[in-house]
Amino acid sequence: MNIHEYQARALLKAAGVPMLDGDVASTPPVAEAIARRIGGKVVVKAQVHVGGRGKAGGVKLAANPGEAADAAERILGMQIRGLTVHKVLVVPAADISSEAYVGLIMDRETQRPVFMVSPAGGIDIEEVAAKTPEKIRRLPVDPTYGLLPHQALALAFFLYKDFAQVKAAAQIMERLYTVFTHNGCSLAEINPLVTTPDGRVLALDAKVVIDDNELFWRPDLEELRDESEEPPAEAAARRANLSFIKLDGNVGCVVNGAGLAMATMDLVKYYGGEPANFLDIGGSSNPEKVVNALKIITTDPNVKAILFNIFGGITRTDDVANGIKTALAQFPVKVPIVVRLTGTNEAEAFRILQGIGMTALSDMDEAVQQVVRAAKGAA
Amino acid sequence: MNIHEYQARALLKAAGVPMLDGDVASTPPVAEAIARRIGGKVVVKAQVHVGGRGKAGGVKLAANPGEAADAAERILGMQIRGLTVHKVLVVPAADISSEAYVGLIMDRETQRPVFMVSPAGGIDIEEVAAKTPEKIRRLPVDPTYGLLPHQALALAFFLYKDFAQVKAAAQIMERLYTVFTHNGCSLAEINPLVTTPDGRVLALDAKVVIDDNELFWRPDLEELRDESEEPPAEAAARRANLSFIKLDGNVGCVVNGAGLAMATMDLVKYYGGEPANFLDIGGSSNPEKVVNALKIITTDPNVKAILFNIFGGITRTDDVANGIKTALAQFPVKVPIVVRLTGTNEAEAFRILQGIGMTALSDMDEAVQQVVRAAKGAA
Amino acid sequence: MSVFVNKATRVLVQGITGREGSFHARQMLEYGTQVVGGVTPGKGGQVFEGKVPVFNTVAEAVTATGADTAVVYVPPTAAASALFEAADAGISLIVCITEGIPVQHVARAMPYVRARGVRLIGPNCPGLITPGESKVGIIPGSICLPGRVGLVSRSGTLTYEIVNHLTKAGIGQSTCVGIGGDPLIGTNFIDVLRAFQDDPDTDAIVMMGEIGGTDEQQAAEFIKSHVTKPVVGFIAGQTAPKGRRMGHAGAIISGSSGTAEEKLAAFAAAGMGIMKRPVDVIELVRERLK
Amino acid sequence: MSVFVNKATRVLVQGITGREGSFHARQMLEYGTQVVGGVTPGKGGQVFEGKVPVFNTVAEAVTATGADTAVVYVPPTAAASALFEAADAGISLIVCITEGIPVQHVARAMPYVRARGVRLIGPNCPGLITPGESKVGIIPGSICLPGRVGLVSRSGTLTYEIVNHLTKAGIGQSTCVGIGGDPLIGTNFIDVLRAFQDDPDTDAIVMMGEIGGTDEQQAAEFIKSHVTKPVVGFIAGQTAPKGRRMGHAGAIISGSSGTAEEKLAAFAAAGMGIMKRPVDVIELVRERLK
Repeated sequence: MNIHEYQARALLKAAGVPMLDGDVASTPPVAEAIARRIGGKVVVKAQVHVGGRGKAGGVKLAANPGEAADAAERILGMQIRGLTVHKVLVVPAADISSEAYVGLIMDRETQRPVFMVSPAGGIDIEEVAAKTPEKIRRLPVDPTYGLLPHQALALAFFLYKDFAQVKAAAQIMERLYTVFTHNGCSLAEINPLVTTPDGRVLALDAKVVIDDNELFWRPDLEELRDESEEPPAEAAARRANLSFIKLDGNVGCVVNGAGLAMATMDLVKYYGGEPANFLDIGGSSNPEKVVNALKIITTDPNVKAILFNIFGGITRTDDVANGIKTALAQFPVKVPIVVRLTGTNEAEAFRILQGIGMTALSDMDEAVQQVVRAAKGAA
Repeated sequence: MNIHEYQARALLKAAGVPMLDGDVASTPPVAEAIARRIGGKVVVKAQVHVGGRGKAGGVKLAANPGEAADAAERILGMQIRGLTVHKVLVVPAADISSEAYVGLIMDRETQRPVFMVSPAGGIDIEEVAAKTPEKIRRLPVDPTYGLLPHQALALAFFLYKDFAQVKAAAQIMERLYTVFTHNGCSLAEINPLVTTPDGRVLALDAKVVIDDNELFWRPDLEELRDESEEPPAEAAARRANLSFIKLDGNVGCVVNGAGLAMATMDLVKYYGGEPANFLDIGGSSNPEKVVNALKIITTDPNVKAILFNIFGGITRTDDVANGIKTALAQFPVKVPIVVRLTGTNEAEAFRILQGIGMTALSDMDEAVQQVVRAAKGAA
Repeated sequence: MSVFVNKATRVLVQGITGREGSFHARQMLEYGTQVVGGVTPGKGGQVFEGKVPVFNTVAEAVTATGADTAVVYVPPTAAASALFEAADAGISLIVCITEGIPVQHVARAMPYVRARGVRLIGPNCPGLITPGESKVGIIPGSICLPGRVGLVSRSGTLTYEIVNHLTKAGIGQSTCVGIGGDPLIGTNFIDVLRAFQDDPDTDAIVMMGEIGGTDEQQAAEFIKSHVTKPVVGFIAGQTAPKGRRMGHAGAIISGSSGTAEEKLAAFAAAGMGIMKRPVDVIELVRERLK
Repeated sequence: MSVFVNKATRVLVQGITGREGSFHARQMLEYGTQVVGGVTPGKGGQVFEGKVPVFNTVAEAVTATGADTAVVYVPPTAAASALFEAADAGISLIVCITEGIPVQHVARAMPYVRARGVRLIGPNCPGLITPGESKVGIIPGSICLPGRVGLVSRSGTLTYEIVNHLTKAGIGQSTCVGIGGDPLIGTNFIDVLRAFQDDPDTDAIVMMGEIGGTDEQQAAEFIKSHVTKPVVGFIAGQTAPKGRRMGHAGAIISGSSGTAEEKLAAFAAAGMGIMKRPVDVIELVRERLK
């Protein structure tokens, strides 16, 4: 789960990471008040879950509170990569001597949290990694011991020469590690970590991504979710415990299992169609999930035909058939539905569908070809 | 460092270990007030750093507040194994269904914290270990992982059958482990851990010993020290950074190094004397330490002769000689002093001592024999 | 023969009295798996389905039953702890079906499990099956056929789809292993490929990957240098957008890394047969078994 | 020859710019120890005594100097961290002189150090010396004499007392090892006894124990079954009262365990020569070297 910069800042601040003052505003007057409290020049930054805010005009410098209000006025409501800006962060325009990068990610290969630090901060770290890999130092952390003091110090020595700054940076890394572990993060980064002319080391911008699996038992983290950042259909799917991602095609897909769902989308494409979504109803299906899945898919006006692809293992195909039956009784579905079912209780499933005048296929290729034809015919 | 039961209870309570209500009193009226607040029967318990309080009459049952005041009256001021009781703990007289033992010690052999639990609680665990070892379960805990949930559960299943009690006991063990690690303990035990007729699991009595090495950087723990529990000479020595233990003999010993200090005491005994103390002035001696050492030893009226045994390595023997000179100029020492010096700067040391009319020996056996004779002659 | 499990495998079910655990324990029993015991703290002494003893702890269960394998169906909140417990009790193979364990919990359990020489399959995996011998997990036994093709996959139902094609075409399987869809897993493609390469009764290997990470690329490198048996591969997620998690926590294209294209290129470079559609598995395997 | 250190040993001093570290680094240099570098974070680039380079981290120092041994003089608050750092940097022998490290900190560092195959001597020990070759720690070089008697001891000045007797009697030492007076130590009697037993240039062994714990009893068992060379032993603390820590954190009689009597009984049962007084070492060793 992505969270906003201002929320990430709050997590870091709570862990004792030194950062510039700053606050979040939803209206220009509030932004103006924050700028007045801070005094001097400020930066007004759009709070959206996408990169490239600066290039999109979502980050503006303001010389005084009035300018801050103007900047907020222009940024709030702006669309950045399809997302509407509802909040801005107002922070002092720091006088900066150097910019470094400090990031911590859960690394698949080492199966450990890995620190990445670079004295070349403020820019995209992937670019630094690609062009000047010698400017990045990586350190896998053994989670049973945590970040050890000498490790933090060695990373900090890679960033700074001045020992006071080295010690400050080492402490910031230890605290960033605490943020990472205490909040079940899959990523926690400070970019840039800056030094000021008077020698202080501060976090200027922060980014935190929380492992979705952590949210089950951490309602406090779940509260950081900003649903306005999600397409409404995805938010509805999430609440219904469905894994759903909207795409641009016209073939709606309802599948059990993430791998099979992806393979189904790929097969739609293979046979000349375009999938409208990824949707995994999960392992232990119940009719209710199927109803919700159909509701969500049919809200997409692009969808011209819907494919069910169910391989019954734990999933009982009769549950799915019943779900389809229930859904169709509850609301009209105006596009053709192609159903492929095989496995557990398939005979019963076929019977249920026949009862409502539908037929089902048992071959995946045949079903995909049929739904692609249906979508094309409708389009 | 030993702490009192009421202090140990506070540490456990802060970590969430369930225990009976209770409070500490220094006077009978306060004990009475606590008993009144608790209501019903209470137990009044002497707070001293020695075992065997019950047998010594330091634990009394009181049926009502008045009896609690009487009990406190009798216990306060009592001497238990040479220690005066200054405080009593007043706790409800629990209605007990069973008594178990749960202890956690830093084990030298496994080099880990080791849990010891037994359903035979309330009595001396060493006795249980000796007589019915099958009633004790031991578990070394890997400090890098801490006490794992399944380990706590397995220990708790050894104590109880009822699953609610098992879960409660497992949680208590996890919290006891937290107390142990957060406070640098070398021992933390609950004895007894009781069950009540209504099924609750509670810690009735607690004991905590804190690793002396932890105290350097934990002033909050140092504050738990009760100096009234130490002989005044030992408290003075501790404040002077000397390692000192008073014994019953008449030969005072000032030595550098704990091993050599013990060996010196042993040699005093070997040659027919009785050491009056263990005293280690430590590695990097300075004259001030020698002055303090002499001050402390000469406060013991039993001391009839004093032996210095210094093997100069890091310790400069001239520092020690200067310390003796300074001390003798500051206060009179009325008993004979025998000095054995060898090693770093010994020529200079001999010269300093000659300057104040003293001679020094370089052989340990000779020095010990001489001081034993001196002590006998004086006695 | 087979890899990892066979008819001698003695299985313990952690969470046997739960909804998932009891359902699948029954399925495993029906399939003929030697389910020798179950564990649910507080339910020790019960007997499951009239024949499987239930214990309070894994240690007790191992002592009483001689189990060597544990299959974990406990909820995600207790699953990491179940891994620690099984590893402590001397189990040699842990199959963790549970989905939704926080990745940092897995990261902490992993070195503990490894240090005790235990193989972990999963988490968030369908388990494995040696057709006709032993099913440990949730792969439907009915779609499998004993034979000489080894399967390894990051997904569940997609595996069933492909196994089903093979079985219908009369091509049996030595063992089917679902390694799981999480970013951190105990047994990866290479571990299973090595086992199949060393298994005298596996003649060809089918490998089903998906977007996210670099496991498939590394597997392809391994195949190039260490696997002499024919390997056929599939990658799910060619139409997946970047930066979105496709159901599985591990199925996500981060930046330019983990795309289907780079994985398929690695497969091609390793000389593997590449399935464009699941059904292609039949012809590709058949050609290579000739 | 010798055990653990010799003239080829390349020593790094952790805490070289501190009061203790600088004093003993000079002493080691004077003795002829190859002190190849020092470490003090923030002081990298300085040169100690005009010849020893100082580094910010142990890793840098090891890379630059090829050091294989680290001797730790940093304050107790930083000492556990120094152990982690040295172990991480590929040092193979760590000698920790620092006194006063909380035992739980040592307990956490110990498995980390072990897992990296590193030998730790100490903490709270005087270090070790191979007379005429290398002194790593604080044992005064002036009282030692090259020779063929190995010494191992839990204490500092008591060791000097006994070494001094041997040297004055013309009996030289192969290596003198101070294992430290703390309850948790990295190298125990048995480790050193095994090394002396295996060292072709050690003919007899002197072992100095004290009250507290069971290390001496276990060492005696080991001697009985594995040591063929003569061993002479001493136990300090025969007059110590129960339950009081005699200076060393490890020197404490708990309950009925760890007394001098039980240790001496174990020595006798192992056929060891027993010193009643330190000076007895001369006769006991001389007899056994005949």
